[in-house]
Amino acid sequence: MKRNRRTLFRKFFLNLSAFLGFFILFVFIVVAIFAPFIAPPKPNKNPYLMPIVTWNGNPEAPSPEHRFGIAGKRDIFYGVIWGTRTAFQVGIIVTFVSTFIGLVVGSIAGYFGKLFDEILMRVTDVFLAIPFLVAAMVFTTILGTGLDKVMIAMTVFSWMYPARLIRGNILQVKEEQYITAARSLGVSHFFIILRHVLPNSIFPVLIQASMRMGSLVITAASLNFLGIGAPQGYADWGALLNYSRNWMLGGNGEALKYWYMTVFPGTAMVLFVLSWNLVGDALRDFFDPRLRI
Amino acid sequence: MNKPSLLLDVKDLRVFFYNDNKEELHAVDGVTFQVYCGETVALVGESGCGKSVTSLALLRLIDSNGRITGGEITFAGINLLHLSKKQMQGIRGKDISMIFQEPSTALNPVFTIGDQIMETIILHQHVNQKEARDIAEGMLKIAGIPDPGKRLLEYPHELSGGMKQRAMIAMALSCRPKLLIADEPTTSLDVTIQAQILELIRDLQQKLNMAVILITHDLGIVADMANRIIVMYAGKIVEEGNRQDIFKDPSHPYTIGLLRSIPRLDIHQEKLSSIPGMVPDPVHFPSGCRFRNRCPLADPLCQQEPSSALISDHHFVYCHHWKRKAELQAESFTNE
Amino acid sequence: MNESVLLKTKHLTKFFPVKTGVFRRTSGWVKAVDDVSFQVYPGETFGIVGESGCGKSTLGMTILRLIEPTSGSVFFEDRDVTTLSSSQLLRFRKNIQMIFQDPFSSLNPRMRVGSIIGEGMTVHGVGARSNREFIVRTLLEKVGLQADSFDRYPHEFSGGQRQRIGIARALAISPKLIIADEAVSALDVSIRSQIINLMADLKTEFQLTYLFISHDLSVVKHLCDRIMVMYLGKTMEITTREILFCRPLHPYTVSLISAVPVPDPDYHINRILLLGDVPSPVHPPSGCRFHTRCPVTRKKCETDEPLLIEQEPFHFVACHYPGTLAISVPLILTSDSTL
Amino acid sequence: MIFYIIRRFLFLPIILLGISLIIFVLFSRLSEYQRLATYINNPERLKSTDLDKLIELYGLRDPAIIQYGRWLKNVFSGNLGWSYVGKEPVYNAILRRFPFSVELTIFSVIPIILLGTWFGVLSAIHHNRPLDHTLRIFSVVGWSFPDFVFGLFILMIFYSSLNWFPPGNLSIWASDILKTSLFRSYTGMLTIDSLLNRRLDIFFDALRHLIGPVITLTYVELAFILRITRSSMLEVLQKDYIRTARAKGLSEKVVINKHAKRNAMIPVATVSGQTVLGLLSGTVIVETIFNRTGLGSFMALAAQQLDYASIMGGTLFFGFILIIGNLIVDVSYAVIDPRVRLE
Repeated sequence: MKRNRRTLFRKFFLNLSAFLGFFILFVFIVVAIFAPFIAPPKPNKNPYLMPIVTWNGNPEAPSPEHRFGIAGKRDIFYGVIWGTRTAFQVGIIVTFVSTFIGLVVGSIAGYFGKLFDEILMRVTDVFLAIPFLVAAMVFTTILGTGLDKVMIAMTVFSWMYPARLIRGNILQVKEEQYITAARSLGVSHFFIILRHVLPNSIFPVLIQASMRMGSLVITAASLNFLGIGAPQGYADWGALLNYSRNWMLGGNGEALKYWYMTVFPGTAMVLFVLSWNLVGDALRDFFDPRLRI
Repeated sequence: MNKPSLLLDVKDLRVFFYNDNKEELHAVDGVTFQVYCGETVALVGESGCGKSVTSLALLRLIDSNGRITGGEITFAGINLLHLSKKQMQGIRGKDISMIFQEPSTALNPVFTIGDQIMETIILHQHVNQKEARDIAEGMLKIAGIPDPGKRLLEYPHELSGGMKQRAMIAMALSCRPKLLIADEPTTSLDVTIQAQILELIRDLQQKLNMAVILITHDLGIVADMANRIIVMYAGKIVEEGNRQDIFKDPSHPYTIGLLRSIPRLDIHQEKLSSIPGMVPDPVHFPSGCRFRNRCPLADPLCQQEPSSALISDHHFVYCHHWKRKAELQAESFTNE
Repeated sequence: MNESVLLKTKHLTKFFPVKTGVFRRTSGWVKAVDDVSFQVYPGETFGIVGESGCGKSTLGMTILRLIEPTSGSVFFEDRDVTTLSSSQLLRFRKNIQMIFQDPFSSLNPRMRVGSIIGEGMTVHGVGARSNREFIVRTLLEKVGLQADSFDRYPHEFSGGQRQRIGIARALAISPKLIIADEAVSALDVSIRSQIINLMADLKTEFQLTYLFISHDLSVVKHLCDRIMVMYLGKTMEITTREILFCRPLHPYTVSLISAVPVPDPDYHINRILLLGDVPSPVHPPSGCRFHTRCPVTRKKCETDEPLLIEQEPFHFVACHYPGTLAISVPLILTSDSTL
Repeated sequence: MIFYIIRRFLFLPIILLGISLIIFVLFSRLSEYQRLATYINNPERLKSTDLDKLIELYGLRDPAIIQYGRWLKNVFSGNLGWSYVGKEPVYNAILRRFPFSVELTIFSVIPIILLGTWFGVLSAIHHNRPLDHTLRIFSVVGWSFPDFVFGLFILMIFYSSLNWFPPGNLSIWASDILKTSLFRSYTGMLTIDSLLNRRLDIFFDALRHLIGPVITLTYVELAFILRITRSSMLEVLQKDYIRTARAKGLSEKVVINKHAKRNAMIPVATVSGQTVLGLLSGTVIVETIFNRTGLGSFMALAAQQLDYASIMGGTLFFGFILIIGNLIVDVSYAVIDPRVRLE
């Protein structure tokens, strides 16, 4: 009886966290799609640049007009809403491109092995040897400001993670007898990779991709937070938090007065990353119950 | 032969497991048998018949997703199911030892052979490091491992499969247990190594005068080693008897089918018999006799659970129709 | 025997490099298959038997060039397989198919049974496209599965049923030779006999030739017409089943036969306990590879390697002193005895 | 194993060369004027009006391969150019700031590994029970926190409202003492130096300033170790040798603490190594938020002010540290696992 309750509890928990993940994600998607209605941009202006709403450099507390307050002369509410679009853009594009590159490199290295493997893996070693954030930072400073530059920089320095993972999985799958069976049937290399190897090794990469989505968004926001990535006034959670940084260093309750500068964009950020992580966990549980991490 | 004393008495043992869908799996369902001092009892059956679960239940080592839900296990007069955890730990490895199928995974890869054997000795015999080392070295020697002093310092992966199993045996027997449970001890070994290991177990059994419960699916090994044989199918005992009873006068249709379906070295078989169908899924064991959906003799009566029928002294069968066994022609089993 | 030969290997050798040291230089070789020659005639079942590490599985894979041989050649119907170009090789594989040991790892878990069996037909263009599904469904029934298995996934089947799927896959492109690598070893006793019988039936029906690789002497004895015994990559003995089990001449074969447990308490054979383990195939013993464990070894065995010699008609033995060791119970092979 | 280590060492220069190549290629996108800073160690010369002459002098218009060779030579002789941000040669700037980052890393890695493995083991033992679920929620939330968000929250609460853990490296009074000749610098790490100088007051002050960043890094990085420990432990607990250990009659405590943990820690050890390396480089954000001096905040500042010489030098240095660190991790892996030890 007690045992039954425990399994029930587990199921519930798993489902609850998965549900929560998908739900938050869904809310963010809705917000991103309807951003122009929730926070209407000024006509004929780039909606991704937060319009300046005041000439006073000091932050302003939430008011009916500016629901989340004002930071750096800009409306926080507007930034949080449009920042959702930025986050999706960065996350999806970088994850997609880097995963694709990683898949190609990792598949070749893993399936053909030998010299291919040795060379490609040494190249990934080199790219992995520079810390991701530092690499992205350096690359962005050299390319110049702009969200596109941030995305290029992050793609160049993050394809190695899926490449390594898919390579490892392929090495495992290669040992399976159905690969030998396919070879003995006379199936060509291309179709063996496509029909037998990839379908059996790709799921962990997809799970990893959903988890990486969160950390990529964090990195992009970190760059913007440091003021390196997107241009001044770009609608991004990291950039919003950048405004709050200096005000947070005031002691004696000074910072607490400006809580809204940190709490609103910070919460959006955490919830966004959390939802991807929960979705990733749920995918893992669903596709590979053995790996219940 | 004067009657040896009773060592282990298992009565109506039940072990249930719970799968992810919360379904109850009756892995072992009402198993009753005895083991006398010094004898070898074989538990025989195909995978999923509950033989390994039974052996683990004897040591109360069922995984956390399973539970012993009923029965009694009386070892040397003590009901093991009533012991505290601590008392049970005192029995494991000392009075009842166990060896496993896969010696390469049953030994801990990060400790030396010596560490692992001495650990048991220090735990149960309360000796110091030095004495334990000497005992361990002696045990390795008895287990037929050359150069035991050196082997003590080696890690499991440095030994061959056969040597690892010898080390396992040395470890299991280091406290001179009264009962050794050998769970498929030679399944992962080559046939020439298997012969060595079986010889070793037989030899040590006599030297130490211990009882052995041999769990195996290989009827050839059973014919060679066992005094008494218990045939299990789908969590229940279907037949129990002395070696000669089981091999010369098998009475349960399953036992008969099993024996006829083995390719044999000593006789010519034009075509093997084979039991139709497959082992039922433990969630959906048939009611009544669990063999009935594969049994050529099955009729509506088999929907009721068969009780044990005594054929001769020590020879039991759990079948409604065992007297009709003559009807079981070779063809009855090959309706492919 | 002047029948035509279906498959012939000549001095087939496969060494795997052992790489050690800083530069991963090849410091030695695992001599998995070492100069093995044999012939398989159409319609027979040829057995290869030996303990783990004797190279029998490598041998099977080398024949199909799933592993490239180091040297030697393989002739299939007088065509040298080892000289085929890679595109020729893909087409050639239609002639020979394999059945594998592990019913769980040998089927792609993400493909439906229909496409698993039909894949070879697509690759080799067997049958009209519209007709293939019908052929697959017929095959499913032939191997004892329901035709509606077509749309199901491998994990819905038990081990024995999966092995039937594997057999159907091999049969789908109507090969002439089937290499069965430990095809029944992973199965339960009652299921094993089903598969053995199925393979025997299919052999007659499709006029197949089998190369049956196994460690289990009892199964080999039941299924095979001629048998080759291997030890550490070398051939020890090749002969017909009747001769091998009645008059084995190689001490290794004798020891192997004597070690097999037989399910009859009244069966007593002089059990020959071999000492020690199989030596490493990287440093196989000099002379006769079996001499370190041979109960009747003599001086000459340590230095001179025995050649595979036809000691009597159809009976090839690689031993300096054939017949020194004999089995005490000649095994009955002809008359059918009841249980 | 010795071959394995040697082999790894032989790959070292190849990878280092690879990194330098990447960096060189990246930086060759800049104009000659911008690159000049990475060659010149003397700020006075950069003020010279005739920059074209300097560019000629350093051959910045030569073919790329020649430039690469010349630049490598420069790098090897320790000449990484002049740092605007640090107002000293880049090489000195890095060496002076690195100990601060190391100090922060050391203080963070201890709670990360201890708590991470402890929680991980607890979670595995209580698999699918409330404690496990609580720890999982705790860790996944921590994992989802960007370090700058959590850092800002910490500042808001523990500095601004409670005034417990102030930002910076030291209080003003303490840094004044540091400037005097009474205080000798041995390692560059404040806590260690203050102990060596027998100044407990400075030690505690330095510690107080460390707590904020340490809490931030710990919570954000903890989840990874916790997850690896948990899954590794769960896997090990399924192993046959655990059953063997129980069948020997060992108590559950010994089974877990000796037989299971020792095996479960093998993957954790590698990951811990990676965490240390990740921390060393991940201090960029935390040091910036907490206003600490260190290599991370130095890099951030350099990037903000487009101080190319500092960025280039810092990146090279990070790459070098990471490679050496990874090598140590790989070698120690071989030491922990006897199966790897005898290859």
